[in-house]
Amino acid sequence: MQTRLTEDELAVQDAFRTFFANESPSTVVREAERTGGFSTELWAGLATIGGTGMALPGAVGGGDATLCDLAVVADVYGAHLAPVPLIEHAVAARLLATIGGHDELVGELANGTPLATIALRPPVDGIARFVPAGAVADVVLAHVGDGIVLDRSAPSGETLPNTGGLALAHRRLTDDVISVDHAAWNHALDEWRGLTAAAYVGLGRRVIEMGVEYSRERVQFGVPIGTFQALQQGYADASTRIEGAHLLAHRAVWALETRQPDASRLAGMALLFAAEAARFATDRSMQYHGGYGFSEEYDVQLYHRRATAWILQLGDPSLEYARLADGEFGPAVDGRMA
Amino acid sequence: MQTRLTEDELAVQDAFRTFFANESPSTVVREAERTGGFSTELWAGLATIGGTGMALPGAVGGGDATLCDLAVVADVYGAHLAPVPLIEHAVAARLLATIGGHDELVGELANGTPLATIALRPPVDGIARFVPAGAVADVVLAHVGDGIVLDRSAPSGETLPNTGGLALAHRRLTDDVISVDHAAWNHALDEWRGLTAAAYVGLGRRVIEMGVEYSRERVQFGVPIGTFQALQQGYADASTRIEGAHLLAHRAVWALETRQPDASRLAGMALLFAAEAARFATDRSMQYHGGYGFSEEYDVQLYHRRATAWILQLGDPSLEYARLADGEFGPAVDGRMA
Amino acid sequence: MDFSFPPEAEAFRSEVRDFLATNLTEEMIEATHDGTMHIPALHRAMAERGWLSGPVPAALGGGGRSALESVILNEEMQLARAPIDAMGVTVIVAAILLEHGDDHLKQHVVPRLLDGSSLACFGYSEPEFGSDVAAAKTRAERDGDEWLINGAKMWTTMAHIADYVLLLTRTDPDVPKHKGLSFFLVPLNTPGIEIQPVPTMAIERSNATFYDDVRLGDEWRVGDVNGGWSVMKTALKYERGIAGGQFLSPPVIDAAVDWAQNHTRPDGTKPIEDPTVREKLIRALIDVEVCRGFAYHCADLANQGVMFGVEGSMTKLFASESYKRHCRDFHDMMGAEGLLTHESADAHLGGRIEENLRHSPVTTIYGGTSEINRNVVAEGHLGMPRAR
Amino acid sequence: MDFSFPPEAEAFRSEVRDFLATNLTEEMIEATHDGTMHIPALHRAMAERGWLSGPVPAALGGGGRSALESVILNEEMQLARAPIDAMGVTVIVAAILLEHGDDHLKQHVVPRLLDGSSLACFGYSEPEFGSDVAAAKTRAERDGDEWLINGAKMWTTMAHIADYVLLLTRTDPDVPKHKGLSFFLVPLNTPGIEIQPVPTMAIERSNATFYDDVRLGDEWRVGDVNGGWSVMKTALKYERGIAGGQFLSPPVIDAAVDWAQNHTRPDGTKPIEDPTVREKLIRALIDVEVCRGFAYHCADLANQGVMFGVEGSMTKLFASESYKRHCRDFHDMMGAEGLLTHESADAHLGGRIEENLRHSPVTTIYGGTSEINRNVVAEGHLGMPRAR
Repeated sequence: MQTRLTEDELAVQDAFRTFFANESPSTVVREAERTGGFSTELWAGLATIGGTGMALPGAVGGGDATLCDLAVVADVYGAHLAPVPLIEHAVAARLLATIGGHDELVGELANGTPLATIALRPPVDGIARFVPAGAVADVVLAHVGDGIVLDRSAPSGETLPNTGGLALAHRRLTDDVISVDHAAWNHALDEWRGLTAAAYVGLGRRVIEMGVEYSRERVQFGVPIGTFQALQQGYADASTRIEGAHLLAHRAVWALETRQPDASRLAGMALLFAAEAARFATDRSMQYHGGYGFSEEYDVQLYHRRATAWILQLGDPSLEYARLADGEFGPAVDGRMA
Repeated sequence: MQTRLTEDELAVQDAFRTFFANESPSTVVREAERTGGFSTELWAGLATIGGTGMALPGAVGGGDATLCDLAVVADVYGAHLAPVPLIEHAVAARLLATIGGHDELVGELANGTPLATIALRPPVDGIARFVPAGAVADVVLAHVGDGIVLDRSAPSGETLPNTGGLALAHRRLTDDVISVDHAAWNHALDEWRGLTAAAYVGLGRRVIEMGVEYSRERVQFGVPIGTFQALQQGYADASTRIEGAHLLAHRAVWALETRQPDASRLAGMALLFAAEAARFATDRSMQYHGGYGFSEEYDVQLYHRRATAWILQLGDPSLEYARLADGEFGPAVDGRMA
Repeated sequence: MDFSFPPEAEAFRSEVRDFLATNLTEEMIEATHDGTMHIPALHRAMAERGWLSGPVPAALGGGGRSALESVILNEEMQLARAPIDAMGVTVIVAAILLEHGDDHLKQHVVPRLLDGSSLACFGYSEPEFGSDVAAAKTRAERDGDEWLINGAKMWTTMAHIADYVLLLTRTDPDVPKHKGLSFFLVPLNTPGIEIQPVPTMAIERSNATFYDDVRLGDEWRVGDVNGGWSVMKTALKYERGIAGGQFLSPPVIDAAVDWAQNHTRPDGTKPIEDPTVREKLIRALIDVEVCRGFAYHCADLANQGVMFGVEGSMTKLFASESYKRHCRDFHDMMGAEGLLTHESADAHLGGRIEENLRHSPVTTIYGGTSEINRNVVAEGHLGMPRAR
Repeated sequence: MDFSFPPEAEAFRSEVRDFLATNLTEEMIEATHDGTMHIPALHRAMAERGWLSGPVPAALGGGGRSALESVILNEEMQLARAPIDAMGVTVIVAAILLEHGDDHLKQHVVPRLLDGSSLACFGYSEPEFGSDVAAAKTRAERDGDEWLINGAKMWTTMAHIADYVLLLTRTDPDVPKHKGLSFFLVPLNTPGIEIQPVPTMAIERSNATFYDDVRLGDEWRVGDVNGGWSVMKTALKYERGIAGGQFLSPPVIDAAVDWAQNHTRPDGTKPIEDPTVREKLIRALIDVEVCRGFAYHCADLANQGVMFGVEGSMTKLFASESYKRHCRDFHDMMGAEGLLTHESADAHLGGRIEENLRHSPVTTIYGGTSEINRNVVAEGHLGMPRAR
């Protein structure tokens, strides 16, 4: 049992904190949003420091890092809203490595080019809708009834205008199945859930931090607003939820890594809880920023919109609760409910 | 439009405030709880001042008061947690008056003896479960598939031990239908909803008032706890919801009285909203009372338990939302849901 | 109690509905996506019918129409998705000028505001003072017969299309903050004024306005010198009650019902069949009825000449907090499809829910934050001491 | 990160499960309905296995077993619905006596606490001081070699069955409040002590205790004279972390699932088929996993000798607030049937959910209110200034 980060994980955190702090300030996030939700330079930089292949097998050119290491990076990535598909690319490449038989491609993915992603929702009539990084991904993995498909058609570069400024696009996909390992697909989706939960924790912590900093400087009624108990209680609640989300997200990722029997359950739970915690945190931070939080100029709105958007890429959260309920209690009787 | 009480209503309020303040202090509420949830003396007193028959037709010996007047009384009654079935008796008697043909009985009911009630849920296998005042009511009206039944079997006097200290009992009922006026039954249930909503408002206002009084006297950390912003914000939220509930409850009752087309909808909404508001208020007041609120000695726990219990007599509130949804959107398609 | 509307109010509601059906087009609403929440043609058409002067007290020279009619007008406009900001500002500024202004303002400005040919905006908040409006430090100093104004205002929404700003200034820095304030109505074409856009996370743009040696005659002063706070109270009285947005949610709920009834989920069912969706919709509709109750109550109090500061705060607090919740619930319900903004042709109903989702956070902030309104309720309604 | 339990901890969990399966009976749980949340036979059986001394640091002469085992013991007991209060108090008081007491206490009292033959209770709060514990005014004055104690304590739960009360007293009224406090371990059979029951809205009874010229030798003092606050910190350290109730909800959720799967609604369906019920159950199960994460985290910190005041506050805050919500949700789900109390033979699972519903409000109050814990998080974790 080691609930805090290990020395190695702290070193990883440190390295990526420096990287994202330097390479993904909010100016970069804003610029990426104006140009479709993706920063080519940031992606190239990430590849250079090994961020695109860190959790891939060393045998194919990856960094052999653990999924837990990746979660540490996802947290930092979330804190900086980095406009690159770090999680989707990693999950897609790891899935491909698991499936096997694509070592060359996996090796290329480790270096960040081509760029890969996964379609979170099954394609309908050959089209996967709202694919994360779909506007820029060269490789899309998706799950159809028969198994996993691998699509290498060129991305359009056209982003769907969306709440979170993400590089979402619909993608027409091939129907060539490369694997029938449905469990591997489900595991990949759970990795996405666990890592996204970690990213939400980073986002939530940062947005509280920004709010607390602002509350020290902003004076109203002759005192810093940080001295108001109403505001303190709100931030304390938000922070408690975020730290709870942190422990759950990391436990879920650890469980995925070590293939615990409750790994999938924990990953689903972690995503729902972390998303809600982070959205609560962005709501509080925006509220306590007053009008400024609402202005484009302040960063808190960037966090607010992404906190909203990330989980919705997967669909209505209510259906995620329903999915977990099916796992917990079995599907409802008589086929009355899906 | 007169959203505030009229002069007449204020006079009614005043009279009943004096009555309940004198006759239903919390000692009476506690004593009634020890003896099954009903106070014979209070009921007799209520009959004496005309409270048991006020909203019945003058022609049969009632007071010809409006349903709005009755809501004003229900509010005061709720504020004092009066351990008598004022609402159920009034609704049952009014229903009987509407049905017609029972003038003599209605006249007796106007004087409070016998005591009547309604079964909020349809009997199953001849037994109505959790009948309000079922432990003491001499007359029970209920709704079976065929219509309305009137039961005059003797009450057992045995109360089901329950959260709210209410005189609940299961009742075996006759199956003699006295009326097939289903609409009248539904209207009666809506009257119960609207009046109970009004009672919840009284309860909620009083429990906030108690809490605010306590917060003036209770000193912690060298200052009255009422000066803490966290506590103020909680009471302000509670009070806002209660005042909103008040306006909705009274609008619903007015709509029932004047037979507005949206009367039933508003009554259902008012009950759900007022119950939730009052439960929020009791929760806040108990929290801000600290440990004392939890002790039997303080009155706030009496309010907390009744706020919980009143609406549950009708069943899971979630089913009330579902009922309103059926009215609003029609039942779900394909008979997939009830 | 009596919640019926008098026949003339019901007639007025029909009139408003007919008017909006004829005069408010989807194209007009569409045009507000440039960030300016104002439809000039609609505003002038309303003025023509006397609806801008209507709510202004007759004693002040306004239409003196019932506050019930104001709330009806508000309600119907919001249900029809017409912006109400310009109407609100116009009524409030006109009432203030009539109550506190001198003849110059009453004769030259008010008629043009009320006939829709001029527009005003508010200049209360400053970069450093939001909730703490009374701490304003924009200076107005006497310079001979004139006033010299220097400072900056924030959240001067509509300043870029308005003719006047109702400016809160400090005329005496040496007395307690509430006692050294004065109001001016400042023509926005006066030399020395600069207007900078303040874009927001939602569609609407606001403005920051800067005042650099702006010279003004005393005829532009509103109310007594250092009597600004009593003018402010008049403004707040109007703002938190009848002029506010109590009907923020209905357009969102309409859109949500439309989605729930027409969208097909992956499992072939429709959201409207899902009890979790049904309960959220009913909860939202209940909240709307609560807002309605508050709105009518405030109007009734206004009609009877009763101050409704506390009730206005409750209304604003409840309406905005519940609206924020509704936006989130129904935006979530749409899943990824809800993420599409108005710029996408595929967005459901022009991205209405998404647009409201982004707009909603500011509603619990502007015109008095929820925290401030709760303080008002705690102190004003519950008689609690000033919070520590 | 690593969330695995070492093999010895897993083995300990099995041992605890087996122990509870054998030693904890429904009759024992039933007997707690007299209001005393203590099962003497179970307590002694635990002592026999060394589980009371286990969590006490080895450096102090305790079992020095891993904090992970403490949290496992806590978890398994709560899952099995065994009261944990006496265990918690025993461990805390023993640790305090070993850390701060003199030889008399260490040799004569601690062994009897740890072998289960004696029981202690806390005497911190007073009628006038709840959250503001440090304001205690129960006086302890020197009288020759002895101390003379006068005052009253509130919420001395278990005092009526305990042998000792760990009493917070004021020994110097003339210095700032935190600096004039001292602790004593007071035998409850000392002349001058009166114990009055304090019944509550839930099953459990608490007590008020009154001290009238209670004479005590100096050997009963715990820690330095006027050094009471540092003793208090030791107590709080234990109380909000491993000793607390982080697993309040599971028994309620178990009961809710049982009801949802077995009850038939009027329309013939079962609650478990209803998506609103399913979502509430999953939300509750998620909250439990969050509590689990907090509990393991605090234990891990404790194992590493790291103070976890903030983490303890977060744990307590989240566990109790979510528990209150779960009780309400599932009590509601049962409708009228849920109203039946334990006294009714028809009550579902002995009225378990109803009983928890009535118990739950106190959990956000005792051992540090939610408001106080939020202050701790704001100041201690977020570095915010002391609230105004």
